[in-house]
Amino acid sequence: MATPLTGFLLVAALLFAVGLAGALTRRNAILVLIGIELMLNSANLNLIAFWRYGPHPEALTGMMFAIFSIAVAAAEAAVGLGLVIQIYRHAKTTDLDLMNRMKG
Amino acid sequence: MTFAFWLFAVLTLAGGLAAVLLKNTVHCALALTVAFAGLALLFLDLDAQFAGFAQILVYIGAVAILVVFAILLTRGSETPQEGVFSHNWFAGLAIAAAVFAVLAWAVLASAHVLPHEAAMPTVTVAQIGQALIGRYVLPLEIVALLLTAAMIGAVIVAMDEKERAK
Amino acid sequence: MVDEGLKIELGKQGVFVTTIEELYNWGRKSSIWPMQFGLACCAIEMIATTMARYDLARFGAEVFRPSPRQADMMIISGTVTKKMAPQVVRLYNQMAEPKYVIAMGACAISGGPFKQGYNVLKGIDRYIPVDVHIPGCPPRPEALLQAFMTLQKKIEAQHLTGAGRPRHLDAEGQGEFPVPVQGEHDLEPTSNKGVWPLPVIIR
Amino acid sequence: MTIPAHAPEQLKNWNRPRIIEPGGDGDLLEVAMGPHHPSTHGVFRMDVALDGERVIRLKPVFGYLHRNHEKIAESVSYLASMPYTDRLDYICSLTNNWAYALAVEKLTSQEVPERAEYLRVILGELTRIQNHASSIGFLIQEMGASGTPLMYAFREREKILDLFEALTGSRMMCNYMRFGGCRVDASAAWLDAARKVVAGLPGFVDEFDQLLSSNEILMARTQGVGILRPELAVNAGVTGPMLRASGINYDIRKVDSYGIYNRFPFRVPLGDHWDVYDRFMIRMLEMRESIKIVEQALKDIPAGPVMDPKAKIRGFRPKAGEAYGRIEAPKGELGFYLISDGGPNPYRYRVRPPSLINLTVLEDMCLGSDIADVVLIFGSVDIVLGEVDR
Amino acid sequence: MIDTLDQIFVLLKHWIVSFLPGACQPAASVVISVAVIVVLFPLLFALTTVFERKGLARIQNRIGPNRTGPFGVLQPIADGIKSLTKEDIVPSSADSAVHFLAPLVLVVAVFMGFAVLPMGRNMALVDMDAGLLFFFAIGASTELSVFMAGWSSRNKYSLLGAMRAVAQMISYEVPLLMSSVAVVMITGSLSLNKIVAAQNQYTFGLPHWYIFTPWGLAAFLLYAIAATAETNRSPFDLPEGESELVAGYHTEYSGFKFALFFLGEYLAMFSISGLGTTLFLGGWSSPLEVLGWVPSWFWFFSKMMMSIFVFIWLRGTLPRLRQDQLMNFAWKFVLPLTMLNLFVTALWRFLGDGWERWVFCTAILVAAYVVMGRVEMRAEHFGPRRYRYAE
Amino acid sequence: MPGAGVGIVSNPGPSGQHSLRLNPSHAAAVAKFLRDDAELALDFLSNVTGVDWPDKEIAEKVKVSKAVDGVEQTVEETRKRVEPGCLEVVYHLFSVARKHGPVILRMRTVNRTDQVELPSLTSIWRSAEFQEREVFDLYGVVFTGHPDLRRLLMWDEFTDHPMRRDYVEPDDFEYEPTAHDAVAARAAAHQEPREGKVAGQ
Amino acid sequence: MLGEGILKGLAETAKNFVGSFFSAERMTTVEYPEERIAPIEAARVFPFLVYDGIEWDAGLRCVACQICEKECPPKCIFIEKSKDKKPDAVGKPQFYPTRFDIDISVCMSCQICVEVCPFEAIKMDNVFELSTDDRFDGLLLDRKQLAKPNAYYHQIHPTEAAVVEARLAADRAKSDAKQTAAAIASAIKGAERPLPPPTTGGD
Repeated sequence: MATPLTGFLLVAALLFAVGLAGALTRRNAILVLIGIELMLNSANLNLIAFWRYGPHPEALTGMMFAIFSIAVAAAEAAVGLGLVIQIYRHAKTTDLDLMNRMKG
Repeated sequence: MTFAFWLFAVLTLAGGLAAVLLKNTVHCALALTVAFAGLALLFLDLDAQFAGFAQILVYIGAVAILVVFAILLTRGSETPQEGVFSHNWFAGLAIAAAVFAVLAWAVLASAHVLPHEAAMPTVTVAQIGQALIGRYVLPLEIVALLLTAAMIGAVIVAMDEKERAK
Repeated sequence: MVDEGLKIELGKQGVFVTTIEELYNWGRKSSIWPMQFGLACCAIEMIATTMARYDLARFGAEVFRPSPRQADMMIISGTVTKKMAPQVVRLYNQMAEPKYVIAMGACAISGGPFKQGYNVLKGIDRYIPVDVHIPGCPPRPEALLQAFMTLQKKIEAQHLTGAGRPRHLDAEGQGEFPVPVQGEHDLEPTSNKGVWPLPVIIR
Repeated sequence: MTIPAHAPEQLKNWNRPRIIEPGGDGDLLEVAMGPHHPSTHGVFRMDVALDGERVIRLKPVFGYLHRNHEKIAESVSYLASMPYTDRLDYICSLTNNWAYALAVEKLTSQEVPERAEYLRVILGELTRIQNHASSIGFLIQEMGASGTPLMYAFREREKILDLFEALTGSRMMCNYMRFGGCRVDASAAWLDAARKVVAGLPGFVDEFDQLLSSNEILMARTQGVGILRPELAVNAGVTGPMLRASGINYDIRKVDSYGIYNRFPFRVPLGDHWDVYDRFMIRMLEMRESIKIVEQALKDIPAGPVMDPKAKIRGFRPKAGEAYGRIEAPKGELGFYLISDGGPNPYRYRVRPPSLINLTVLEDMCLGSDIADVVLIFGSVDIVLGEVDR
Repeated sequence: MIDTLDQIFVLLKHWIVSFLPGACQPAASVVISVAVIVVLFPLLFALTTVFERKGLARIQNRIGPNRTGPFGVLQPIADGIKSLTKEDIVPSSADSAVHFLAPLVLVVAVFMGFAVLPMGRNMALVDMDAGLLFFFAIGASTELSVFMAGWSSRNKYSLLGAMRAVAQMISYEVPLLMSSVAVVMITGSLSLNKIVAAQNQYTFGLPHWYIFTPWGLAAFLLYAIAATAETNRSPFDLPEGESELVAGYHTEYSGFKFALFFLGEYLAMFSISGLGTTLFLGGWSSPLEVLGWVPSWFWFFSKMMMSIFVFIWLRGTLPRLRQDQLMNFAWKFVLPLTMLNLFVTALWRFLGDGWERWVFCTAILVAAYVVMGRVEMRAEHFGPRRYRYAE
Repeated sequence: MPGAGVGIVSNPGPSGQHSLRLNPSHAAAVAKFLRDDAELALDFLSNVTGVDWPDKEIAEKVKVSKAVDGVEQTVEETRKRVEPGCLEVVYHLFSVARKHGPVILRMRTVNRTDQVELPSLTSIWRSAEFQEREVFDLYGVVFTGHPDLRRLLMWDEFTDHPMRRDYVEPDDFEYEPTAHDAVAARAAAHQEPREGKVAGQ
Repeated sequence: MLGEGILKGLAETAKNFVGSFFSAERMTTVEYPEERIAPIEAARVFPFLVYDGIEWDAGLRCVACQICEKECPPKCIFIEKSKDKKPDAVGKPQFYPTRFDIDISVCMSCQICVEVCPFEAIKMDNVFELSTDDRFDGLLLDRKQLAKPNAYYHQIHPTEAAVVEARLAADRAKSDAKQTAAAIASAIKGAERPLPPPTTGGD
């Protein structure tokens, strides 16, 4: 294992920034959700990396955290996309800018 | 830094960037799966087999498909005529860049305190299982509850108005 | 296309060329997948041909593909009406090369007993090239099997280069076939001159 | 008319096409199924409008096999139309022959010898058996079985076709019946062969029954699908097994007792649920009844000529007048309407195609159901395009 | 001698590897194994297509392909040559990149599933601790390729077929996983090697296969149903239901790409049968102790081919379900039964070794099946009927 | 039914199927009566068809009184007049409830060119829906009140009514390999002139 | 119980699967090019012209009366009548067809030509293997291709041919008797006319 922890952390940070940029700049609600997923995933990467390089890898803490996080993220995606679909049914668009303008 | 790490990292970031930048929504979703796959590979690189496979199973097998379905259900598969980026995209980009700058600074500044090498942990699935129903049984139960609630919620939210009225 | 130098080079290694050619032709002829497509009476005989008694499957040709993209052979089994003709040409255009056409039965060849009718196309070869014609009304299933073997022989005898090369290897010969338009009184045009030059009658 | 007591009062205006409004948020998906579509076995198009997978409009489009049969028949002699009738419903050429012969015999009041009547019944019922078997085969094929029931049906059909060929010379286009009898006589050897084939048929129907009737997938797919109310069925002129599956006792073999059908005791099965499964089962049960008829006809067939000695083949000029003759063809009422002006050709020659008229109710049966069911409902009508478009 | 025969492939590999310098030996070993899988299974696929076509033909009273080579065994080679040389059409409206990637993703994904299958004693490519999880994780990505194929074709039928396929695969993945979990509960391991080892024991010469227990049989049947649906085989072959959707998601594919889809479908069938064999039929272990001398790989492959035959048999017999029935069947019938089966498995584990557990578990499962069957038939409104005759 | 304008058209042929001729203006009412009357109960419309009776040129001899040579004389003279033809629609009715039939209805249009409207009976018997469309397609009878009167068999762009007696078939060159004079003549009309070979000879 | 019907169906297909290896009843395939279904005597495909004797053009029974041409429903027969007469098989001077073409790409195999022929000159053949890639020349049968000896007719339709033969023999006997009577009468009259040539029947 020659990769230092810094590498993983930097990758995670970059991914987080990319996700954040996506979430903030895209108009399509689904793509905003995609950005959020990316951010969550980068956090997972951090968790696993810290667990792996941490002093007690046998305690499985970070790993467990990541697994729970994955489960929660799945739930988040399901609910989020459900909401988007429902909004689409209501407003006939997934464009957040338009939705803002229509105000309801 | 190994070759494998570079490969996976580039894959992940390329997928992530594509997911955020591409015009066509379905392409974005497909790029997202690439990012997820890259992450799973990074997990494997970190000896977290179980988490890696779970990542593939959940994210590629379920979340990506869900996203794709949502895109199709909202007729989002056609490339929109007007711009794909929000009118205040610049602000968003700036914020993201700032966040990355801060994070990168923090990581790099503390690089010397972070460990470079670690002992190879031997984690079997059995251990994870024991931990899940041992030490982490409460979180497990809570997550189970949360998932159930989310499932019911998603069904209700996505359900037809008329059917709900019935 | 194969350029002249390569041709000579290939000619030197005569054995090798023929082997490839034979293998290619063998593969093409042994795996002809028909399109799941029937028009009229002959379609029932075509179905009967695939059934247990005659079993077209013995020739490896029972894989009836519903999608024209995956089919190699179109059996025009029955009367082509003027209302249907544009569809038939369109389907033929959608098929991937190499593709073959069998005109099964009198109606497909010439309009047959119904050729006097105002809505019947007098032979599908007016619009698309036909490889094998089977007379009969309807032809017996064995006749279809025999026509299938005729087609196989035709494929087997094809050389991949030279003047007699198959249509799909002929750069000029390829392309879409014009689809006729349904006009006020008749199809327009009434035939595709490129495929069906009006025969000159010499008595 | 026997209308079961449990008939649900779904529709007030049952003789108008149902209009189903699309759901609030669904966008309509317009699909043109056909004319080349694997499930329309032939060239038939349905313009379907879908809301999700639910059918909200269905317009059949015909004419892809319009071969101008009537126009040609008006320009050729009476005899020359006989081979063309083979090509109407090309699965059952013999019943087409019979209907046409019957109409011309009505037009000219010709007598048919006893033996010929028996032969007609034998051939007609054999035709019905092979038609029902292959129609069930096609129906199951459309349901996605990879050909096995169809293969079994065709296995038996081949046996029957061999009989046809041995007697009439052709497997499908028999051109056998003539005005005033039949073209050639059946030899004793042929009758024996027919007895042998018919003896094997109950076994085949049993096999079919085992394979299909109680299959859960088939039941789940077909029961409650494509309901056709009896009132609508009668009003829309639906005939044949479809009408009887809607619970209406109307079999032209019983009603007109044309030919010699009153000599054979046979039962008319009726459906109580009016759906696709009923249509499938009615065909199954009718096959059994037909086998009984053929068995008896083969037992009782008398000796004698098969052709009215007075009958003319060439130069046939009926008196001016008109006649409508109809029989119970396997698909329903097949009628021929002929107007003669005393010439050698019919002045007007009209085929009453059961397939076309049975399709009148296709939209009514399909509205509101799943797109996958449309294929089944269409299959259960049992049409042949040669007859629909003529 | 017997051992040599049993381990012949392993020994062969070691022998080949031993010629190479030590540094690249592990890599070479993996490469060789992968190469064997990549060659072997397509060959098997080729054979199976003939097998299927001839088997179906036999069911339908005919002969099947028999003109290309002896008994038609060269038929798939002809098909292959034809497919390879056939024109590759990409519709002008299609998304060409995704259209190109879809069959590749499918084939790669299904190939990876074979990595963890123990095809004989010591014959798993990777002995992974989380092998089962790996298998399902990889299997999940085939859905994506199906979606890619359907969406990129820009054809109504393709897209509809893909949507159906994905919905169906997701729905049946749950019972597929859950029925396998029963085995994991008993074995206490996700490693497929350990699962086989647990079954490779004999009492009175009879094997300890899980299918010979009440919960195992139930789980196997449920697994078989879910596997049939997962591989889009009849009677669950709606995605390519030719009577409604011309050819489903691969309507617009021609030539070699179509052949890849075909390959993918069959490879998925192999891998899922292989997994079923491993989980319930004792993997490579012999059915009788006295037959222990027969090489283990022989048993694995013959069991797998037997399951393939069942696939073919089903295809030759059954019509297909409707979409909503298919989904209802998954969520309202198969899934509850798998859940119940998990409970029964737990019961089996804790009831001890006596005869009671046989009685209890069997009784619960049979009762549940009967009740659920009734409920299902009532809910879907179908059942046998009687007919009346007019006078 | 008073004033319904029903006439009996007898059938001279041996089948003896006589028919009722309806006045188009009352046809719907009569049809409804036939369907709903308990005795008749003609609930099943089996067959609908069109018949084309082209314009007939009738030469008849008329006795005309004429002044010939100043004397009134009755002279026979042949006069030709064109009796306008018509399009006829024939309906065959049966009763499913009472199992009798057929009852045949006929309706005629005024002429064959512009006054070709007849009332549609689709609202009384659904089975007329496609059959009336077919009559419209092939004969050109316009059924007023038909819910969906489009061409049934021919394509929509088609403008002729092919079952009419005076329909001229399109000249789609029908090549016959046996070249006899008629074929040769047609071929000559369709072929571009070629050197050396003279079509038809 | 749920699944019962499916099991029944599976049993049925299994029966057929196993049966196909053992019972000819279940394995119904006839492998066409090598095996053939026993020819059915009544089978009809396309018409042919019967000739008596050895030379086809001398022995054609057809007298070019053109009834079949008129009655043929799809109008696929084309006959040109000769200007001169030549003695037919019986020796009676008759017209003969200088041209007798049947376009089998149109023929509907209805047998009406056979039915209406008063001279037993046209009969139905049972050869169906006629598929060709030559649309015009391959599917137009002329006099020479159509002519087949009476022996061939006897071979393919023995029963029917025997009946026909008996009828022809009777006719011949009648005409012989008439001719003999005439000859005798003329002999009595003392005319020196030679007797008509002896009748040569078919084979």
